[in-house]
Amino acid sequence: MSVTEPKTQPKRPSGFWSYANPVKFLALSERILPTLWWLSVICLAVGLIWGFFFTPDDFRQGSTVKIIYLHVPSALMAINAWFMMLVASLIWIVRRHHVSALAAKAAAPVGVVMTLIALVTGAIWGQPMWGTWWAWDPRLTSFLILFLFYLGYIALWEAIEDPDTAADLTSVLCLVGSVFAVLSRYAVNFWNQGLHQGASLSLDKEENVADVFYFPLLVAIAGFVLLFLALVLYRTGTEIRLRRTRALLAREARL
Amino acid sequence: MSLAVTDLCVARGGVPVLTGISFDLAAGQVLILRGPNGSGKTTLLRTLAGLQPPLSGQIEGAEDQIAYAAHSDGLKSMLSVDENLTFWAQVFGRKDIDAAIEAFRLGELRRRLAGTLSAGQKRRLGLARLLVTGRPIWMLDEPTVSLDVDAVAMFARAVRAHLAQGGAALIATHIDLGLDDAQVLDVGPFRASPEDLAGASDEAFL
Amino acid sequence: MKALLARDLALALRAGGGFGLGLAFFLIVTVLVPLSVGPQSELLARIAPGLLWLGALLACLLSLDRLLALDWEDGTLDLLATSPLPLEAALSVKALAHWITTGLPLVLAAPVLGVLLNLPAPGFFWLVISLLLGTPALSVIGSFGAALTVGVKRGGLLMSLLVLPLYVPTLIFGAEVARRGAVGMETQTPLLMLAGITLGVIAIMPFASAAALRVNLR
Amino acid sequence: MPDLGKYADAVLSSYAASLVLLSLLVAITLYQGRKARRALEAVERKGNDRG
Repeated sequence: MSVTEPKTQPKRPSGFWSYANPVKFLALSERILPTLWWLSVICLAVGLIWGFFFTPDDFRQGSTVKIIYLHVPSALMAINAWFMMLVASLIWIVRRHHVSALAAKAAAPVGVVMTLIALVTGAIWGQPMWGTWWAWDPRLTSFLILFLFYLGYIALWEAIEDPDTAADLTSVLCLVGSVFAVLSRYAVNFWNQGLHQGASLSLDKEENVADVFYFPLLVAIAGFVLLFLALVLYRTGTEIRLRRTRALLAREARL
Repeated sequence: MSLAVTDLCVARGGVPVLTGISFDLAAGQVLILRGPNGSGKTTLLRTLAGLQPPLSGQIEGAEDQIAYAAHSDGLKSMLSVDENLTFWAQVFGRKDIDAAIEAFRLGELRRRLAGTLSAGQKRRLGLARLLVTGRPIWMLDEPTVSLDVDAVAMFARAVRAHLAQGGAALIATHIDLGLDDAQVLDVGPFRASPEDLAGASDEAFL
Repeated sequence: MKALLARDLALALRAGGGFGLGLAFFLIVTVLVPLSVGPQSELLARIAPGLLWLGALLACLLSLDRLLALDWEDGTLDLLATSPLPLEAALSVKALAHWITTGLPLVLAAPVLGVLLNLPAPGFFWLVISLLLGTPALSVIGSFGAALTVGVKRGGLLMSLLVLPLYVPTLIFGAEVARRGAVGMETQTPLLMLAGITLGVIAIMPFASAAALRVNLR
Repeated sequence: MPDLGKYADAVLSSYAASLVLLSLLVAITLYQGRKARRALEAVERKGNDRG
């Protein structure tokens, strides 16, 4: 009665979704990670060195304009990392691919560091520009709130022992958090208007920066994107290994 | 009213504990679950009650039919016996609690706060809760813990009365309840082998 | 649903139910503020709307861990999940009970505490209105945090970490209404935003909370 | 070294802080990755020895 019938091998998904299999994912990431590391280092080095040494000063902001090569890419990645976590959480909820949930977990600390860099460089830039380390500028405030969201997300992952429960709960939090993060963004915009004028100098000048600043900035952004990808791939691999270790130990305990 | 379970596989913490469980439970029948601690009886009951999804297999006829009673009775110590029972009756869309009070001889305790009851009295109150739900299938996880001999007999009578009215019961217990026509399901042979991980969350990583 | 509401209210009012703790906390915080920032009445009048909002928010937060934890420990949530009452409804009712026992007293106490902080006369009306509109959202968002962390032992601190960022939009618009009202500015826009948030949250949040609770009950 | 003018402190400290944060992240990531790899290998080896 207790004999289980021999199961027919379930059809393996092919194409993109086949990389949702942890083993295949690990093999793939092993193959492309070295290239990715090198590319990101090269792009970062080129972009930052170009920006730091070979671009002129801005006529209003002076040499502080060089900070945009760090600030803009990290701010972009801070938001994109959360967006990537949102997509990964949705994939986990809908298709229940473990790699997806672990990728979201792996991306969170990277997002935190990106947010932190954006905040720190923003504050340092604001010091000479606004005469104060911290102004409750809507953008800076939004990033501070995003930072809090990241902390909560990571804390929830850490607090729950069962990996599937943790993946489910953090996914729900990520979804709800995304809605509230957008709401907060609007709320903060509204809130600061009422108090004082917006900053006379905006930190994000992508739209109207001159080409001299624009091209090294693009290279730096590419570097940050590649570094983010490399870090997330590598960290996802780490999470998969930890999870596999756990599964093996659990099986051993049952034998 | 009947419960049909086909080739059910249940998991605890992402690991299968019982597989290939099949049984039918018709009106008037009682099924006793036996098996050592940790064999998955509680997990099976929780799955049947709809608290957790099965890994595979079908459960038919469980929807809105089950009154579940676990180790903790969901009693509030700052509410009286009456209030506790009335609350659960209302949640299940019913009013009458007298029959339940009667069956578990709680009449003298009606005004007492549940927090002041002894462990056995609390347990009786928890079991009386089953009666007020009006649900046909009782699923009981070790219902006789902290009950004395008299109270166990009281409980057995309540089960028999429930069966006589066309109810059914699924009871995980170690002791003999003295129910004559009880079928027994030993979960031991259904324990999942450590290698069998079909559908478990660990499967993808092994 | 009525039964659950009545039970939660009765439990909150009886001994050990914790009713009034939030209120006491609100009072103490309000008393401590002048002690920490100084007694100048102009300064207090200026910061009073925001402080009262923050105090109410924290008082609300503090009482959240009772929202589900007690029912979790004694198995009530298991039994509720197997009852005909959908978890979404059960959680909405529990949030409502939380609001009646915590939020509503805060709203009623706020004008009294406003006197202590020298709140300008036109501000009282708007303070009460904004709290009346905003505190339900705090309770509902809080029930989501409670549902997420109900399975975590000593999850109170974690819950604060999760819930406080979610409180940001409500706090901003709510305090903005009170602040603008106190200085006689128009309050319509933030008031509408606050009402929108509260309504949206009441409509949608119970589904997220129930999803989280189901995961925890597994 | 370009002339950073009166903002030299701001620019240099931005770069220093960012690079420190990034290298910390990379270092921690690599450390955790190596540790996980070693742990997994140990468990896998044990499993292979037995069967």
